[in-house]
Amino acid sequence: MSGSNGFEPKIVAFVCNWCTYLGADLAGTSRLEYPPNVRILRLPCTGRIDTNLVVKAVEGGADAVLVSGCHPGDCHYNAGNYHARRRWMLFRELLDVLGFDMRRIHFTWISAAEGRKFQHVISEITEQTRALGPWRAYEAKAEIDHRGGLVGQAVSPATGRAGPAPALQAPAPLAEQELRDLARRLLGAGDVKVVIGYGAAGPVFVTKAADVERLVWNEGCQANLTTYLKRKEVRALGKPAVVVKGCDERSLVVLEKESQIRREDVRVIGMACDGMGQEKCAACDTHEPRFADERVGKAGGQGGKPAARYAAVEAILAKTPEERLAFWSAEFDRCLKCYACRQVCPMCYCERCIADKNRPQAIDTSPHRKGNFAWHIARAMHLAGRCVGCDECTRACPAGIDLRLLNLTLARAAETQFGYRAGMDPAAEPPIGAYSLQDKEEFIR
Amino acid sequence: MAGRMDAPPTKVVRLVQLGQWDAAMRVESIWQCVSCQTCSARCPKLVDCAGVMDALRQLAFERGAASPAGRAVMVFQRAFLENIRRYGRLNEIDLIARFKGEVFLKSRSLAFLFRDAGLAGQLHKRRKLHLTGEKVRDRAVVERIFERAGAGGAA
Amino acid sequence: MNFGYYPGCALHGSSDDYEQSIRACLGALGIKLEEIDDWICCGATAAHSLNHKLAIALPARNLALAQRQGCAEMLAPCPMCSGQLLRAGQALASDAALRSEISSIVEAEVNDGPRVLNIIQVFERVGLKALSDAVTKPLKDLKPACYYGCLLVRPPAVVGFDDAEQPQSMEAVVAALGAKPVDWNYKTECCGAGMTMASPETVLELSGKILANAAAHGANCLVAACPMCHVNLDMKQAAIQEYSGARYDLPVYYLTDVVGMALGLSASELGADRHFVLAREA
Amino acid sequence: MSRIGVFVCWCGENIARTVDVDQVAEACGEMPGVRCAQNYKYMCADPGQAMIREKIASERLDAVVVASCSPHMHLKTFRRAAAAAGLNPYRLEMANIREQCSWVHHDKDRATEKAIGIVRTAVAKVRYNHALSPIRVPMTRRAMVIGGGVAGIQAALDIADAGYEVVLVEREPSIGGKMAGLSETFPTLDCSQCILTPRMVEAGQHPRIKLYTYSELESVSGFVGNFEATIRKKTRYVDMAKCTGCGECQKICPLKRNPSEFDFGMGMRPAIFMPFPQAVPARPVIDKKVCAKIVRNGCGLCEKKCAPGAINFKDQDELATERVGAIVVATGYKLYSIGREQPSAKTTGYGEYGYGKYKDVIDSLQFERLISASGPTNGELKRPSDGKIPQSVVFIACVGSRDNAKGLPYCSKICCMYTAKHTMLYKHKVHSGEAHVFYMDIRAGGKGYDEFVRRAIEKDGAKYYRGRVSKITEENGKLIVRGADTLAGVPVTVETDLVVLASAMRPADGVERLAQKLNIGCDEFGFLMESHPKLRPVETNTAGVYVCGACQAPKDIPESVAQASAAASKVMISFSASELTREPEIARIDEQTCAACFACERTCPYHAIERVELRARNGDLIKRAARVNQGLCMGCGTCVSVCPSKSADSEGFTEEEVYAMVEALA
Repeated sequence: MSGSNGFEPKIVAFVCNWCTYLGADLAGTSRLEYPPNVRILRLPCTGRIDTNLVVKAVEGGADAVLVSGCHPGDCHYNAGNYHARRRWMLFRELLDVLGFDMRRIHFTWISAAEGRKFQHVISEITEQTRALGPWRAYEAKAEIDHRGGLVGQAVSPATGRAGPAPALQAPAPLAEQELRDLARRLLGAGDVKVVIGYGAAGPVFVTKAADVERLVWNEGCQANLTTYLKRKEVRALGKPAVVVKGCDERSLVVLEKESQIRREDVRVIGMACDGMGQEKCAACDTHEPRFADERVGKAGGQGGKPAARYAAVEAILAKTPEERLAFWSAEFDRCLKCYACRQVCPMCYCERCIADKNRPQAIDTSPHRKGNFAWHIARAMHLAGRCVGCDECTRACPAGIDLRLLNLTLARAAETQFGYRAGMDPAAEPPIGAYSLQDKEEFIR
Repeated sequence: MAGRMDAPPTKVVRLVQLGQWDAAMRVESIWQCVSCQTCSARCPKLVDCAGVMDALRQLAFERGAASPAGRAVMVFQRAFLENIRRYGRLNEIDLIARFKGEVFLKSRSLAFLFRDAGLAGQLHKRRKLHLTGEKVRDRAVVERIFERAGAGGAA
Repeated sequence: MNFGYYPGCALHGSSDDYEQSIRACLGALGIKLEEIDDWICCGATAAHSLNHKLAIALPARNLALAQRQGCAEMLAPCPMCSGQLLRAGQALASDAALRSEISSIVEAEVNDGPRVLNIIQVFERVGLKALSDAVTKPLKDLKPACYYGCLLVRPPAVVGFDDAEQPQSMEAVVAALGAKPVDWNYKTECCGAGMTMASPETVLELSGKILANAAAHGANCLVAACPMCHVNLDMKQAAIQEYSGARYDLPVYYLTDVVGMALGLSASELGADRHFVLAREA
Repeated sequence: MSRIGVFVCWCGENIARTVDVDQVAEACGEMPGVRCAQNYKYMCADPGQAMIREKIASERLDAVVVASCSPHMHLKTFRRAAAAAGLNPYRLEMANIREQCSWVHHDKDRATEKAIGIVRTAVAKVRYNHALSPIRVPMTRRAMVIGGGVAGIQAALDIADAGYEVVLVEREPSIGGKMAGLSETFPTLDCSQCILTPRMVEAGQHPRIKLYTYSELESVSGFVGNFEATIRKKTRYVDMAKCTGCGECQKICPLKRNPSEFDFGMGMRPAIFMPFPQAVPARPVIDKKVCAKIVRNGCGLCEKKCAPGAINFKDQDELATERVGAIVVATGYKLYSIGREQPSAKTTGYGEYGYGKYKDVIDSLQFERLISASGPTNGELKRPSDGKIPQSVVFIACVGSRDNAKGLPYCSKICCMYTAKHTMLYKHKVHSGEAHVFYMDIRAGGKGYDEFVRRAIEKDGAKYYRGRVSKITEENGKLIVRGADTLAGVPVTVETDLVVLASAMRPADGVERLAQKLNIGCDEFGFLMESHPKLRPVETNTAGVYVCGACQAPKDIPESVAQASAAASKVMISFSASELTREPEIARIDEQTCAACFACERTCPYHAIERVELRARNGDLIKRAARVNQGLCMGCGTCVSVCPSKSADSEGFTEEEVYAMVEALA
């Protein structure tokens, strides 16, 4: 039954123990024949089937992957499949942007009674994959990137983009003075022990009222300083005040939701901001801080164009999957696994990152293409519904990898699929950890 | 109202459910419905019966399936709209004249023609008979609205 | 207090006694009505049954005119008109595409038009306490049957006013005037309305039942808020009596008539002397 | 290095026909960590199992893979065999080479190749399998039943009769619930009180049932086997111990005209009252909203009259705590309140029926009281307005049920039956009377049910009209009911003396709050959610909490009682040992690496994640972390997927085991 070239695809099926595994058993007891190309891995529930596993299977040379579980409403564990469905919705959009061949990633609901459906699904996937040929996901030629620059070309550290940064409007000098006065007052009164702010060259941690002149407010204040709140050294200084822009402030909302900070333990100094000339500023709709304890300045009021928020994602989606994969291969080939992206991210606060876990090693740590894909997929998925788009990872990346685009992909997915934008509404339910019976599942057979 | 009807609203809705449009349009009830909305307000299954009646009337008239009584209703409605198209507001005398005239031409019923005529005097006595009727200033725009809504040249 | 004012054809036609009553009554309460300039007919049932788009366009034009005139709340005393206006307003509010299409049809931008009020809601805006304080001639002897008819309360999803089955708002107004509204059963039954021309017997029968029930419950008059109901119950009362053989001789007042009378206005000021059935003693 | 034994089964010809078992065993022998690989005709038969046991001993195997059928078939069998030989049973895995290989393929080479692959993944996994032992959770063998209606009484008695203590909590002053107020019950027409009262007394006097009446659940903490419930005993103003239930206080109380809750306003009661004569406990309660002593420090006659001195106006709410191992919720139903605020609609619903306006338009429970021998009229049917015996009664079904416009979309299930019963009871009392019923459909599924309805129609002559009533008006002391007879296609007008509305069934007030306290779900209408509609109909998603009766869905007495006994038996199963033994294949969290983001807490379908604070010996907070409650976790592993650092892991399917399997595919 093998194809003309003798190619026999390898299909990996991750199935839940209670529905699809039993469906496969039923196919057996009913003697429903299907091609022997599939390897079935039994897990308790689709809720347990982590997206990392799918990546691992592809790394291992699977030509197609199937994930299958109980129909909605039938989950042995009530809701595991709903949670899984949500993750798949996000995961698929990410893989699509990465240029993975979506014809090789399948999702189905197969019940314990659907032995025949199991037979059909496996037969079809095998035939289809045989026709597609071997999956060479990691063998794409790294090619010219979609921005028109050459592979490896240095990019502007200010924008994470090739070419000159957009012209800037200098922030009002008055605001800088106001900020210093405020810091002086807070430190003087002993309300806070340290003010985390922008200095002439990088962040400053001002602990004495006399040092407030070190604080600056100018067009270079791009960093998201909330990331320092997680640092042990900074915590040791005592109660902090942190200088944030309206965009940075969103990370505080997320951190509080994830019980990493208690709002009352942090004094938030919100700076009105008309943009720092970064790419994200073009679509900014948070020029004014919304939750800050103290506010400084007033934004000029030229609102960003939210319509343009995900323009970069739409641009890459206009390319073919092959072009996308080639682009990302070029991007990730530059990755050094220095983890600067992780270090600078306010949302990466795990005590032990999954990348540092070695039993098992879910993510290959050596900087080759497979490991790099695995790392960036895992990082993006971990930020799904959490990333506030500060773009610090992109700014920090010494290799100029367009990490922003990955984050945007999942931010766009969260907004279009679940109407959720991280850090915008403290009362909103994050998409991961929740589910809705109305979640779209047109991609699930 | 249902008491006067040849088929109760349930039957009309049933015919529509079954797709028996022709039968539904032939039902006299649709012309007896006074659009009081009571059925729509009380239906436990959220069926807008009054809306169904409306739609059937329109359909029946368009397809020429309306009964004589039905035609009278529709002739009146059209006369009404024609009236609005012309003047922008209702001109009662013109409306009654048109309606009665048109029905008379078809039915040749003098009784119909002169029924209610006695009221005219009564109305006049109460300064309620307005022989000149109002017009809006911008009648052209009304004409254009009718045109664009696909009701030009009167409905 | 100011309201936009959409009289509608009836109030500028055979029911101009209603307009006279409204203007006199609300004038006495110090309410100014700003008539919508060059308003057009709402299309009533005719547009509704013949052309759906027209049924939205005609009221939409008026909403747009009102909006242009800058009024936030607009009185449309005729329930037929207010129903059409409300229906169109809701259709437009929920459908942006329709809004832009209709805007170009009616040659005027329609956005959030004014809030459309019926006459009872105007009295509610005045406040029942304020109304009762303004009374100079309490209507102690008046035992009205408050008649809502169909379109004041139906369909509930469109008008969103009072309880569609057991409304009480009109009773509250007349009680504030010192009158004693009777509890009766036909307050939301249909009078035959649109069948005046096409099927007069229907009107005689339906309106006859209303009059009979009001009389049986001890009412000495009816209070209505709809020009069409008024025509059927008042102008046709003689014909109804002839048809059914019963005698009622119940005067049928507009709500503004009774409010006006309690405020001290005379029947002729209110136009109530132009009704067909007149109160037996002055 | 592992010492794994692989045992390949022929399953007679079932496997061996398509899979070359010798070749498989040979290949397995080469796999890393495999100490021995054997094949045999029937591994599951005694000699096969003996072979496994023997090899575990002789080869000192530390893990076993049996390559045979589906684990759903024989995993337990083989794990028992391994345990018998002293191997931890969780160190045994199965490779399914029958259902998922030999039975579905015919090409022997490829099937053999696939079988080897399947065994390879199992071998890879089993190397990492943890030795586990069952989790034991101490079980407090004592139950709490919330709600003392017929379902709650049944559940409480069943559990108590089995020898366990039961705490029965009832919100009203007496147990008995709705059933205590019914007249006679369908389809047998036996008297409701006659069958229920003995059960109430039994519950009241049972040595193992502790009654909390006029009490409500305040809060619950803990988990299956170890709940701690706080119960609020509402102020009764009567000392239950001193009171003898003589009833003198009720006689002397001057404020006698208060609408009786038990009679749904059809009768009156004094300010100090027992809801009905057969109340259990037979102790009165004072209505603090009307009592003159409490409202304005007047009267006090009952206090003076009470010989044992049981009246205590200084009485206050008390809180009691009870430790229980299982909870049964049986909070029952209430009727859709016609003409009053409704859950969703803006209108008040059914104003056209004049309920609340016309005294002679009543709901079905009011009718039950009017026609009950123990009711306010002593069973003589007198209509509320003027006490006349109605010569005609109209019954309207589906008032609020199956009404998407202003009621509830579901069928209340019991109305068709009790309406038929009402017509019968009415006809039996008023022989010359006319019973009219307006209905949408007749739903009479059940033993003897349809026969019962037919009897009402054919023998007792109830007139049934299929159609809705559109409006009810009152004329000269008569109710004019206008409706439709859709079968005849004509409008119908009935002049009648009394109208009875079969109002929809809704869950009792406060059920959402109760559900929150117990961590169980309810549907959009407030009915409590069972764990599985077919297979776990009385369990909830919180282990140790069970539901029965009309709080779960509209149902009649037989069904409620059956479900109550089912819930009781589930409780008794969990009480059958002093410890609850649970499968150890559940989640665990490495508290050292946990970053305390609590994504797992949001995701867990069983609310099994707890927040803990890790403290140094001196009490300083070191960190916070998530922890799995072993009593609640069911082992789905959803927490593992959402844990960014994979500090969460699931035993039986650990990350190491699963990745080993995936890697073994390469």
